[in-house]
Amino acid sequence: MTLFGACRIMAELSIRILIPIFEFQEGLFPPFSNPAGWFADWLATDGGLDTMAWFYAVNIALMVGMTNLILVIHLERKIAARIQDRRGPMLSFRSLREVGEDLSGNAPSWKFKENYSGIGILQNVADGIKAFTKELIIPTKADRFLFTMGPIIFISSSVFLLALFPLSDRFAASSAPAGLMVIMAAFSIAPIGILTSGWASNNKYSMIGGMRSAAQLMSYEIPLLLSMAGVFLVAGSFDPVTIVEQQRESTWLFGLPMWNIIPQFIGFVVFMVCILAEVERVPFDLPEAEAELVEGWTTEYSGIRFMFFLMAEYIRGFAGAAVATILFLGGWAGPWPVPPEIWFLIKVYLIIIFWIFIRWSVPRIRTDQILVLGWKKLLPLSLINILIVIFMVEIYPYFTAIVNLPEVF
Amino acid sequence: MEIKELMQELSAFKGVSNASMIRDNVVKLDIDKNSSKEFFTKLRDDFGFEHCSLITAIDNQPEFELVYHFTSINKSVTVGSTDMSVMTEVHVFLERDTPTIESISDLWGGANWHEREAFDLMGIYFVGHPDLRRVLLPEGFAGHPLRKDYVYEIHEEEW
Amino acid sequence: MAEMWISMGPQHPMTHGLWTLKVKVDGETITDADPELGYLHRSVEKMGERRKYFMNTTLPDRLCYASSTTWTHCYVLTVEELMNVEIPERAKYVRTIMLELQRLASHLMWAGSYMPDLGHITGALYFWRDRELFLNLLEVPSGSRLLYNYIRIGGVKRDLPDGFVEKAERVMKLFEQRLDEYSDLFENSKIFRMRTEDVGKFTAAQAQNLGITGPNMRGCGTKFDLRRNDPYEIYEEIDWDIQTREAGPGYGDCFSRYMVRIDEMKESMRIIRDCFKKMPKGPTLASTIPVRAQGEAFRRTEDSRGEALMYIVGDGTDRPYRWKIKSPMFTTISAAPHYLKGYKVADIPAIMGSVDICIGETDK
Amino acid sequence: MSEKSELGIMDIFVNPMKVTMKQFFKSTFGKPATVMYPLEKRDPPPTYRGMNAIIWDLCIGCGICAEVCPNRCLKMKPVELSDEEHDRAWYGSHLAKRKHKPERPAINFGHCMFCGFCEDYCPTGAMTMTDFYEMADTSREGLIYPARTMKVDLEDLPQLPLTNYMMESPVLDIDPCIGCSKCVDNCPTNCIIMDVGPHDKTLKSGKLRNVENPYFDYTLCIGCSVCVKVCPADCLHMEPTSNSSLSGLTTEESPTEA
Repeated sequence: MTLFGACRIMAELSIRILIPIFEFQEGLFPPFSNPAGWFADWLATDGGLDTMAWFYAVNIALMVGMTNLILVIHLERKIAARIQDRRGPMLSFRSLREVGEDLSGNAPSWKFKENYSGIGILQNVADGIKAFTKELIIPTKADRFLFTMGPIIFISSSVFLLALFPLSDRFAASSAPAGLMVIMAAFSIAPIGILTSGWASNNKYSMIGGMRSAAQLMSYEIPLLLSMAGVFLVAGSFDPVTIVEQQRESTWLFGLPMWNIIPQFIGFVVFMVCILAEVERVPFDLPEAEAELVEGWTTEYSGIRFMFFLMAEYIRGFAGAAVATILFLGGWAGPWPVPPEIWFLIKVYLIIIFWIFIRWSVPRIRTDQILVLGWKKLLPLSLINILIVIFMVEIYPYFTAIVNLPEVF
Repeated sequence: MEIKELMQELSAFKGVSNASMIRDNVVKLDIDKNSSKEFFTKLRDDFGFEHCSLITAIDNQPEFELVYHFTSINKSVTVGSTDMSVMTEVHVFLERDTPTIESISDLWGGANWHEREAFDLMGIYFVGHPDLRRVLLPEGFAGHPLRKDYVYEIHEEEW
Repeated sequence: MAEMWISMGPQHPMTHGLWTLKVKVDGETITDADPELGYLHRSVEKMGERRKYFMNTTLPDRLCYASSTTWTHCYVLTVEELMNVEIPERAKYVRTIMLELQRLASHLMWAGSYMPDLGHITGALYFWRDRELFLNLLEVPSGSRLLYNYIRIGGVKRDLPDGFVEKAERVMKLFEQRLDEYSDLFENSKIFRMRTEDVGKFTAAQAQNLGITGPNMRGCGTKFDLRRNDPYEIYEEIDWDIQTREAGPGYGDCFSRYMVRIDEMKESMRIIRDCFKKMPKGPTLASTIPVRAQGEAFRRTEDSRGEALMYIVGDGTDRPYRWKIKSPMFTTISAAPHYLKGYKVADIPAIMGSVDICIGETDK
Repeated sequence: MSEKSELGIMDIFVNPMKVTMKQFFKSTFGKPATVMYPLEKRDPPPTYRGMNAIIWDLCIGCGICAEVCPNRCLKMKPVELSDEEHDRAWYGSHLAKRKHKPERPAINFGHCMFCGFCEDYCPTGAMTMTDFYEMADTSREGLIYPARTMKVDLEDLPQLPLTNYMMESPVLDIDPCIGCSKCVDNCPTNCIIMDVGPHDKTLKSGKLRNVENPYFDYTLCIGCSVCVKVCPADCLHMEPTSNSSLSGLTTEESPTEA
C-alpha cells in the first residue's frame, strides 16, 4: 500500500466525522444555503476525498522532514563535538529542570538521571523556545516589506522541498513525472529570498553576502543540472521512481546492482560538490562567512526569522542529500529485511555525516576560487560526464548490435 | 662597519654632541633639532639603520625631549664577531612653546604612527607628517595627557 | 558595484579585540584601508607613573593577555637595567623556561584564533585545547592561568615546584605528537593552502621599513631574532636556531607566517629542554632589591609578536617618571594598508589574522 | 619548496579527514577533553591565587597590603576585637590592645585582580590566598567583603619571623621632631622607642626643653611607613634599608632540584 492509499483511507474515515459536523452547521440556518453544506457535499465527492488525502500525505511528509531536521541538527552538533574533543549538548535537561525549579519555587519531583547525560537532543527544543521568544528587530532604514518577505520565501521554498521527494515508491507525498525537475526548481527559488533579504537589510555585509550568494548559486546551478542530465539520459525520465527502478534493475558483476555512482562517478563528484555549494555548507558557505561578513545576508535578522534561515539551510541540506541518494546511490534499493524507507534514510544520513565531517575538517574557500572552481573545473567535468553517458547509452549499444560486443552497460 | 667607527663617524656629524656607548651595541647621542632630518637621512642611507624601533616623547619640564631608537637589522654595523644588532639612541630637545620637529615618516614607514602617538599624547608637532591625527585618544579630546602639567581628576570609589 | 567604504570593527569577528579597519572596496577588491585604534586605550603609561616600580609588574601583564609573561619580563628587565640589579643564575633559567612556555601558549592562542578566520572552527578548538596544556604548566609555579605576575624585579616570585620538569616533559612530548598530527589538517590541506598562499605578501625590506618585526618579519626571510641578536637572560648559552622561511612559493605570505610560528613552537620546546638540562641550583630572587631609581634605561626583548621595547626614565623616586612601551603590533597595524591592497574582502581575516594582532598591547 | 605541487585534488578532504576521523573515534570511545564544569571541577594547584583570607590571629594591622595593592581595592577598616580575639593574637597582641582602634583589611573584589602582592608583602603571613574562585555575585555591592568576613581561624599558626619586604625603613630627620610620640603609638610592631634626644630644642613658647626623639629597632621594622604617615612634623622619611638580616621575597624555602 502506498502512502497515498493510506491517506485515502484516512480521508474516507475522517469525512464520516466531518460531513455530519458540516451538515449540522448547515442545519442551523435552514432558510439560507450555507457554505458548510457546499463543503460537506464537496467532501463526499472523489475530488474532495483526494484533496483530504493530499492534505494528510503532505503533512506526514512534513512531519517526517521536520523530525529528520531535528535529528540532523543534533547529529551535526554531536559529531562536531566529538571531532573537536568536546561532548556536545548533554545537559539541556538539567537546564529545563532548573527552569522548573525557578518557576515553581521548589525542586520538581521528577528526576531523570543522576548525571543528566544523554538527553542533549532537547537542546533543539531550548533553541526553538529561545528563537521564538526573542525580539524581532527590523532596522529603521530597511525595506520593511522585502525584509519580512526574504525569510518567508526562503523557508517556504525549502519546506516545499520536503513534500517533493519520495522516501520509497510507496512512501511519497507527490509523484510527478517531472519530480526531480520540480525539486531543482524549488531549490533555485532560494536565491531570490537570499538576494531580497540581503538587499532589504540595508547593510553592506548583507548586500555583499547576498551578491556572493547569488553569484555562487547561479554559477553552480549549471554544472549541477548538467551532472544530473546524465542520470536522466540513462533513466529516460525525470521521475524519481523510474530513476531508482532503473538503477535497481541494471546489474553489474556478480549480479550486483549497478547504481549510477559506478558508471557516472565524475557526475557524482560534480553533483556532490555542486549540491554542497547549493546548500551553502562549509567549504562553500561564504555568503554568510562569519569571519569577514559577520553573518552575511542574515546579519540583521533576529529571533524566529534568523531561526527560519537556519532551519531552511538544514532542510535544504537534507533535501540535497536525498536527491543525491535518488540520483546516484540507488535510492531506496537495498536487501530485503530492512524496509526501503529505512534504506533510503540510511543512505541520506551517510551522505549527511560525510558532509558534517567535511564541514568540520576544512576551512572556507574564497569567492574568486569558488567561481573558478565552478566555471573552469566543474562545468567541463559535467560535460565530460554527459559525453560518457551518451557513449554508454547511445553509441555503445549501437555498436553492440553491429559487432556483437559484450553487453557491459 | 664596526660600532666604534660608527660612533666616530656619527660624532663628527654637524650638531651631534655627547656621543657615547651605553652598552656594547648601543650608541647614544644628542642631536640639534635643526640638523636632525639630515642626520636621520644619513643614518638610514649610509649606515643601514633600516628599522625605526621607537619614538619616545618625554616632558622634561620645561623642555620636551624626543628619544629615537633605530635598529640595524641586516648587520651593516657589527659588534666584534658577535651576532649583536646595533642600536642608536638619539636625543633631541625641543622648546616648550613650539614643540615642532621635522617628520621622519617618509624615511621610515614604521615611524608614522609613533609620531602620531607622540602628537596625540604629548603634543609634539611633526612638520611634514602626511596624516597627523590623534591615534589612541578620540578626535576632539582636549589636551595631551602625558604632559606633566595635564590636570586630571583621580576618581576613587567610596566603599 | 561602485567603490564603497566598509567598516570592520570594533565589534566584528575579524578584529580579535577592539579596533576598526575601514576598507575601501571595489566590488570585492580592496583598494584602500584605514586602521583605527583607541577603543581599548587604558593609559598604561600614565597609570605606571602613579604606581611604584614593583607594583607596575601587574600592568604589563595586562598589555597582552595572550602573552603576559613576556611583557612583564620586558618591563622587569628594563627596571633591572635601570637599578643595576644582578639576578641569580637559576632565576635566569626559570625566566627563560617561563618565557618559552608563554611563547608556546601565545602562538597556540594565535593559531587557535586564526583558524576561525579561515572558517575552520575545529582547528581553533584543537589549538586551544593544546594551549590548556601549557596554561596548566604556567599555572603551577605562578598560581594563575592568564595573568601570571610571576616575574619580579630581581628574579621570579617562587622557584619551580617539585615535579614540574617531569610534567613539562610529558606535556611537550604529547604536544609534539599532536603537532605532527596537525600537519595533515593544515599544511597538507589543499583548501588551507589555497586560502593562505600568495596572500598578504610583503618583502623583507618593506617589513623592516614599516616596522613589522618578529615572526612576521622572519616569515619574509630575515634572519633576525632579538633572543640571538640582542641576547638577554641565558639565550646565549642555549642551543637553538632562528626559524625563518627562506624561499619558495610560501615566502612572506600568510602561509609562511603560519609555518614560522609552528617551527618556533618546536624551537621553544628545544630551548625548554636545554634549560632543564643546564639549570643550576640556587636562589631565585636577588637578596636586596632597590626601590628607587635614577636615570634612564631601555631594553628590548623578543615578544611572541615581535620586538618589544620599553624605555623608562627614573627621577630618583620610587615611581617611574616616564615609561614608554613599544608594541610590535602598533607598527604592524599601521602598515595594514600596505599589505592589504589588491586582495579580496575574503582575504582580510586571513591576512590580519596571520600577523597575530593583539589589541591590548597596541592600545596600551 | 615543492610542497605546493605535492598536494592533489583529493587532499581537499582526505588529509584533513584523516585527523578528524581519528579524533572522532578517540573522543567517542574515550573521554573528551571537556570538563563538565558545575558537575566536575578541576583541582587548582596549591599555589593558586584565589579569594583572599586573613588569619586575624597573625594580622598586626600594619596596612602594608593596602599600601602595595596596585588597584587600591584593599582598605584598612577599624574593627572591634573581642577579648578572645585579643588573647588569641599571636603577634603583638599588646599592641592591638594598646591601639585605640585596631584595623583589619577589607577587600572590594570588584576591583581586585588577584595579583597576589598583598600575600607576598604581608610581613607576618596573615594574608593568604585560598583556592576558592567561585565568587560571582549579582551586584557590585555583593563583591565588597567587609573586614570581618575575611577572617579565618587556623588551629596551628605558621610561625614566621617578621620580614621587611618593602626594602625600606624610616629614618629620622632630628631637627623638626617635636617628640609627640605618635609614631610609637601607631607602630604595629613596637619597634620604636622614645628616648632623650641629643640636644635641647626651643619650643614655640621660647622655653628651651629636652625633646624625646624616636629610635628605631630595624630588626623589627617591617617598612610599613605608618610612622611616616602619622608624623605631624614631617620629620620621618623612608630610605632603602641596609639591614642584611632582611631576606627578599622568597616564599618557598627550599629550591627544588633541576
